[in-house]
Amino acid sequence: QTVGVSWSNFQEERWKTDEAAIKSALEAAGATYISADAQSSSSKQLSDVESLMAQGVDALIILAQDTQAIIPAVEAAANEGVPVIAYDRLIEDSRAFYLTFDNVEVGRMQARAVLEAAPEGNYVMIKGSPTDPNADFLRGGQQEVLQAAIDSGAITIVGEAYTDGWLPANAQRNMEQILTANDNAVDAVVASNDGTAGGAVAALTAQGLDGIPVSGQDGDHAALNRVARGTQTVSVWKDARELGKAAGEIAVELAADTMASDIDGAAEWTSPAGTTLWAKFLEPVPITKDNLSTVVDAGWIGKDALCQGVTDGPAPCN
Amino acid sequence: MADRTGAPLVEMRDVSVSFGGIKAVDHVTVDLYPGEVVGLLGHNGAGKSTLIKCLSGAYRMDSGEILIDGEKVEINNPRDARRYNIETIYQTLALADNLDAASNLFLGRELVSPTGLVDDAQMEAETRKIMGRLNPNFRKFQDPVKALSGGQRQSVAIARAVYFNARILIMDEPTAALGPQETQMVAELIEQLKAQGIGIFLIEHDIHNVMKLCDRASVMKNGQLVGTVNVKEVTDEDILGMIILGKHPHH
Amino acid sequence: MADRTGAPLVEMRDVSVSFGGIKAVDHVTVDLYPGEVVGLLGHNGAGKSTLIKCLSGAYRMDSGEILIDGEKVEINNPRDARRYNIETIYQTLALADNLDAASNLFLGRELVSPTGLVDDAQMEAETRKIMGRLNPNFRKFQDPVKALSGGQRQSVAIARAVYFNARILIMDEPTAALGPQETQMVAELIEQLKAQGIGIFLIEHDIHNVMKLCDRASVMKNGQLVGTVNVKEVTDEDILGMIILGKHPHH
Amino acid sequence: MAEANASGAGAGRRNIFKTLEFDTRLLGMVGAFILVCIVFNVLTDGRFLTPRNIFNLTIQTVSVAIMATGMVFVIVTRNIDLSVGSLLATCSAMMAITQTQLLPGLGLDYGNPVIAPAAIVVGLVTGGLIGAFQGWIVGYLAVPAFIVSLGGLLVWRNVAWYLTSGQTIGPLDDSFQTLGGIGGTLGVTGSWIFGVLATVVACAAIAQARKARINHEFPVKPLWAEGLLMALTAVAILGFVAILNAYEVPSRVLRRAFEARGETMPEGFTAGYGIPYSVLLLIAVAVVMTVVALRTRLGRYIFATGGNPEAAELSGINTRLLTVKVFAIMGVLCALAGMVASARLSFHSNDIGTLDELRVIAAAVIGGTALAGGIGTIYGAILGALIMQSLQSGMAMVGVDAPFQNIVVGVVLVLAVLIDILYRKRTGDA
Amino acid sequence: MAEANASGAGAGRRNIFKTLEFDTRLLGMVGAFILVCIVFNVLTDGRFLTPRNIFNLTIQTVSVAIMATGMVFVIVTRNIDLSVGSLLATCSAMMAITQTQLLPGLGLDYGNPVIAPAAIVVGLVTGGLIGAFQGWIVGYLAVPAFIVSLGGLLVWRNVAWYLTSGQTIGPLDDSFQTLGGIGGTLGVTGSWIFGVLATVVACAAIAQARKARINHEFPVKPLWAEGLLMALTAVAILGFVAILNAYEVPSRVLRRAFEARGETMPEGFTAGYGIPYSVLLLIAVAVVMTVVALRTRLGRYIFATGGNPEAAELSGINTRLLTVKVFAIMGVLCALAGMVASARLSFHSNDIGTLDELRVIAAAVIGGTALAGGIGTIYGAILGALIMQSLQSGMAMVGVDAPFQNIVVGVVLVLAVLIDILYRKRTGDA
Ligand SMILES: Nc1ncnc2c1ncn2[C@@H]1O[C@H](COP(=O)(O)OP(=O)(O)OP(=O)(O)O)[C@@H](O)[C@H]1O
Ligand SMILES: Nc1ncnc2c1ncn2[C@@H]1O[C@H](COP(=O)(O)OP(=O)(O)OP(=O)(O)O)[C@@H](O)[C@H]1O
Ligand SMILES: O[C@@H]1[C@@H](O)[C@H](O)OC[C@H]1O
Ligand SMILES: [Mg+2]
Ligand SMILES: [Mg+2]
Repeated sequence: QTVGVSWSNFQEERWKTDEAAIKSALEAAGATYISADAQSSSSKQLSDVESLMAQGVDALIILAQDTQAIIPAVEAAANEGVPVIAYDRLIEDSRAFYLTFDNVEVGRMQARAVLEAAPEGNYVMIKGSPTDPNADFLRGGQQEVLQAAIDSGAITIVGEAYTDGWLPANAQRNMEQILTANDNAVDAVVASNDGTAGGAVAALTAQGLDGIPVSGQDGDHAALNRVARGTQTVSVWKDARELGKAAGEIAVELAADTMASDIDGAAEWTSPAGTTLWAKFLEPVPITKDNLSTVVDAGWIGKDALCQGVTDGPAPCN
Repeated sequence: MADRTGAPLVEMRDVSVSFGGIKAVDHVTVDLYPGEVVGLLGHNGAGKSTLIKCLSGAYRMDSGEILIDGEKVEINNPRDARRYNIETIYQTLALADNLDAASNLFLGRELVSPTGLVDDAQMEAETRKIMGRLNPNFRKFQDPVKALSGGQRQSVAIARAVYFNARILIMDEPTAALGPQETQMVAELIEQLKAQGIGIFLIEHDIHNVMKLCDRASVMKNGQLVGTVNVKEVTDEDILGMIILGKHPHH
Repeated sequence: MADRTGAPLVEMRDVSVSFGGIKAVDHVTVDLYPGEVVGLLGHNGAGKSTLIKCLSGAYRMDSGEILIDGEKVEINNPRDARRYNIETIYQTLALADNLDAASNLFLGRELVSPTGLVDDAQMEAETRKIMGRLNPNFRKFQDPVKALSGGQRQSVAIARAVYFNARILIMDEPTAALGPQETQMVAELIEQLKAQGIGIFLIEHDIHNVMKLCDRASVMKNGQLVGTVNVKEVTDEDILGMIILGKHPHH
Repeated sequence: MAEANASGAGAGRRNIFKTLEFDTRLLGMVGAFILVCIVFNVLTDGRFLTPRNIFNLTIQTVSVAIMATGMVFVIVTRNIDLSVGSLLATCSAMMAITQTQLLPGLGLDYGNPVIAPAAIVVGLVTGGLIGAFQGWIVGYLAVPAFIVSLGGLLVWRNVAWYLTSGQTIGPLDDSFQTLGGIGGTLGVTGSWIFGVLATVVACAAIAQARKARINHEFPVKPLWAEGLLMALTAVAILGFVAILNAYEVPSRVLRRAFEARGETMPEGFTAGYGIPYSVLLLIAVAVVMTVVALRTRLGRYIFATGGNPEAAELSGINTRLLTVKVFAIMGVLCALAGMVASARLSFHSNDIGTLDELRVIAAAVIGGTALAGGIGTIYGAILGALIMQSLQSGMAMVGVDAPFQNIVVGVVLVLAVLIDILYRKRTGDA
Repeated sequence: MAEANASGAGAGRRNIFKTLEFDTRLLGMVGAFILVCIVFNVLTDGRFLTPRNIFNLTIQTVSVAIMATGMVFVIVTRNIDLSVGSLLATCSAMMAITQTQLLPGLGLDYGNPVIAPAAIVVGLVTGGLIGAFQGWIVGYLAVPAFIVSLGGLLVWRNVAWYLTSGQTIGPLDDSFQTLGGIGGTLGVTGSWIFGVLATVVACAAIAQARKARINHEFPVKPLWAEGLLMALTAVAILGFVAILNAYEVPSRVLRRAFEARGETMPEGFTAGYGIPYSVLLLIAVAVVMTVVALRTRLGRYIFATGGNPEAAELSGINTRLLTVKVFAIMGVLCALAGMVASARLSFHSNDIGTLDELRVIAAAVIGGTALAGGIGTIYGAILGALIMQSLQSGMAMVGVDAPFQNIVVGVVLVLAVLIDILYRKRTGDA
């Protein structure tokens, strides 16, 4: 059996981990792994899928660049009877099997952790790339959690900016300008991933504001190190190895003509846009200074890397 | 030789051009009658090329006016000049290096077939004809003109100016790069064109050629007009004196 | 005039160059003695510029050899040529349009101050000196050479070639764009350089100038050498016959 | 006559390619392309050169190739257009909005046959106007094209974003979608008819050119050479048709089509795809642009302006207006490319066309367009696009690691141009 | 002498700027910059022109500005370098790995003073070698720079990715981080000393130049003009120092610094930042590059080659080797820029430098570098970078949405160049 994986890009640190997990799951099942990288282009992704199918794959795992523009690829796969797994990001097509961490939930977790650390004050929202639909899902989840506090006047959003291309350098500049515009009167930063959080923390450090609550996601090693140092509050960890492993296993099952409904943990789910598809959700884990050991125990990061430059930090860095 | 009784074919009156504060042409007036060759002479940098470029539409005058057949005209770009049947051989030749001789010759005035498409075969045939009259050794009809020798390029530029029925021809050092035979052929060509009633401004450094080809000569120095003389009425030395010393011969 | 008893200063033996199958220079042999001016003549496209570019390092020969002071040398690029004190005035002038006259004159051989930095003031001073000898009307020392007239540019190119103590000077139509006075000054310069024992290859179309300036003349036609004659021993017509008809005068 | 003889007599060097008067450049590129194909075919155990993959390759190439033909004109006139990817996005957004929001808002329902043509017209007008506007700034205001189009790259990408509020728009109109590739093809019979017609036209053109030269008493190629040329042309065209026809529609799709008509599919029924409409469009663009380049005044002026802008102006060419026209053509082609790209995706997504500017420029340059201006061919640009696409698809197929793919594409890009340079140096071609 | 008088007598037009021999280009750009600043200052209720924001702006500009100075040379020689952003990433990755993995692996512990210099040397060597290699392909193999550097754009970005396996590497060494901007500054006293020294050197240079002209009996400016020029220079330098000194270190940061030393901060204690090391680096780069451009043979050859490559070659300049040198310089500058950029972020992320190629080229071109070659200034490129950065930061401050920011940047880019063109046309400057 051959399983094809179409990646949207490898820009963020996490995807290499996802890939390794999928690979080893497939290896374990005796299946072959082939892949393609769309480099953040939905058009190229369509070509990639065509090419994967031309190589005769038995199942497809797709990390969609665009939830809708990928539909022709699903269509083509369906024409040939090849099952499709929508990996991490939604595909608005009922023929796909959706396997993900819930991005809205990630947003909620980010906001929750920050709100807990700073129940009132001035908030800055560092959003993701304006061209990534996940950016708005995340922002939506964050808003849900913060809404009550905003309404009560406990917190005020004093600055909000998209981060072009999710680039840390852009996040850093935006943060600097927001700080300048508000004379440093900022009490918390809800950043949408670890890269942008890194940029924001660099800007905060320059003003001696490092230590105020900052969120992130992905469990990037540098971000976990920041959590250990106390300059980042939370990195919502989507254990990519779990997701990858599940994807590999499910792909093999679907390729062997197992019905989607028979997949362990699968349930019918309706997207906000109204598409009903079979889905399986994994739980993201918010990593804060209180549960840092989790990532070490899980083998996600070595203790040395996690604790580099940290003395007397939270466990396990003490 | 030429009949100078009617209105001049061209009159450039009181023309001035300056580049960043320096006057390249300073209140110069020249005229030209049909069937006449007027030589424009002067030291290097005297302003000859700049003056005629106002007539050919390459530069705009800062002040002054141009009259054609006695009527004031506006020449703001090379297209305007073509409308008055003014053709120019530029000192820099102004060829598109990447195109062949025929395409350069017909540039801006391509021959088209009834379908409206450019007729390359026809243009090449015409080019072979006229080049035969100008430069018998010329063979390179298929190559881009950048592969031509200096004199071959000049021949192409000359051919372009004379092919279309000009009334006014401006030649800026047309034989500078030409060999003796080719120079002789251009001289003959000038005589023919004169006979057809065409007026020619000829910029030329070789005093022998000036004496042989021109009816009148206008001499410039440092942007100003030294004077205009009837070539028949003066000697080589008179003209050289005008060019070098800037002094008008007194009769 | 020149002493032709010893080894020639330069000998180009059996040189051939072709461009995409067409022979621009076809087994040509020419030589040059110290203190001598050898004219290279021929119709447009005869191959004169191509021939001398092999000596100046701009082109490589397909076959043939070059001897300097009787010894075989390899000239693969302009730097090699400079090493043998060969200086060239190219027909296309080869100036960097965006630099001023002084920078062009010293290009590749800038004067530097003790700190190792380029000494612009010194170079400008030197440029003013030499241009005074070549073109008394020249004033434009601060402007990039693209703002110069055709003749002014040519003066700069000439100045560059003669400033550095050349032993062998190649001049490809050096006076083509020059006015009568400037041409006269270049003629005088050539006489001076000859007297200093410099050997000069002069490409020139004006037969008068050839008769006046050259000791010998080598004539080319369609890439081949028609022959080399002692200018003293032939007439204008003989040479024109060689150029146009390609026939050697019989004595 | 004389010089043709001279060079003919010159040497035994004059080989069969010379006699056929093939462009050595073309040969080099075709050679490179074939090399790429063969290497990938070996690496993929013969999967690369299947009809199916060749079909995929052609439709994947169309969008970039269409724009690359326009980029040739832009670069030949010594300009550059960095905005094409963004402009494509704006045109695509306009077409998507027109068909899913504006027209339905005017009461034209989903499926109405007017929708697709109307949307396309809106897209073409948008592309043409924006292109002309950028050309006007370059031509009349003398701002360098690099700057104008870099500005355009930023502006139009984000205008597209605003037009759609950053949303993916779709699904697009059904008949519009047929322009995207596999969803709309000529079928086997149609493709054969097209192939035969194209062959006839091509051979007639060769014959006609020969007649014209004979009329003017210019030297002509030997008759056998002309014959061989015609034969090669025919083989190329018909071979291409045969390959596309050999790619069969999956039986599920056929069965569904029968079911939709209320019939059942006969046992063993098969059908080939044939030439996709989008490829037909590319062929049409290629032919028109080639004719413009070689046989119209506009084309002549484009090359003259690229060769020497001052000389062109002094020859009475309105080089400013010419610049406007060139950029307007580029804009219209961006709209066509956007049409194909969005039809293929069946949606307008706001990242559509991202980085296409680099692909398009690379295609033109690999195809022999000189960045210094004055030199370039339409077929070269299309071949360049095809080579780039083959490389990318091939590597995706071989399963080369993602970042490593880019490294290979980067290296091969340089190598392709280098080999071409060396090749032409050897053949003495400029 | 003669022509100076002639033009002097010519007209009352000869205004004070002419007498001062100011570059009108410089004036136009400074004007544009001031305009941008004033507009944002109004929009942000005076926050844009605070010492703090000016400080921010300068450090945000450094990385792009450093590369832009090198891009001037590249473009002047009629080349282009699209690989700078990727090259920056590779250099940054090398430096990051050296300091966090290689050296610690060799037993040099975190905090060891050798780490930062060693890492920087590794980065500079990497940049220089890669640059030289690309230059060699351009110069000796004659592959167009556009293609070589487009290849480089793909290759080096992904080499960087491989080096770090796509990981974000950090935090970087503490002393390395001081090169990033706010983390390492000269302090008030140091900055004043620097300012005074710089003023003295600048005035001495002006006086020296005047002496040289007098020695050669060339015309000189009136004495009062020279005096005024010196005064303006002094005001500019010292004013800049004063502004950076006026930005006070937040008391939190000070308090923490005292605490780290085991002391307590005296009540009311304040300290200004002064000139950041990264800005000093930029100043050093600017001075060195300007001297190279104007006063060395290398610089002269760069401009000559840009003006007429054949003429330069015929003048005995080894234009191939020159190309290698120019790209090697560009590579070294990319390494310096990578050093500043990663030090500023305090970590290396694998998307560092993305799209910098466009910013860098835009800065050079806005700064008056002609894409046709032969023309360009170092100060122009730096001003260009500053203008672009002001725009982006200003809008981020005003809270303009990211897509709209890009639109504004695109429009202003074109407008800036347009205004400059019109301005120079009016003043009759070429
Ligand atoms: N770079 C080139 N590529 C192809 N052909 C060339 C090239 N340079 C010169 N030729 C051809 O070689 C032949 C000789 O040219 P060359 O320039 O040497 O002539 P020339 O004797 O100097 O003529 P002129 O008196 O016009 O300067 C000509 O037919 C010319 O077209
Ligand atoms: N584009 C330009 N920019 C600035 N100055 C120029 C420009 N063109 C010409 N000049 C200057 O104007 C003056 C007149 O130049 P012009 O070319 O008219 O001289 P010319 O009489 O044709 O000389 P030549 O015999 O050398 O061709 C010269 O001093 C020249 O340097
Ligand atoms: O994990 C994040 C992913 O969800 C988003 O789409 O892209 C950025 C990543 O950090
Ligand atoms: Mg002139
Ligand atoms: Mg010549």
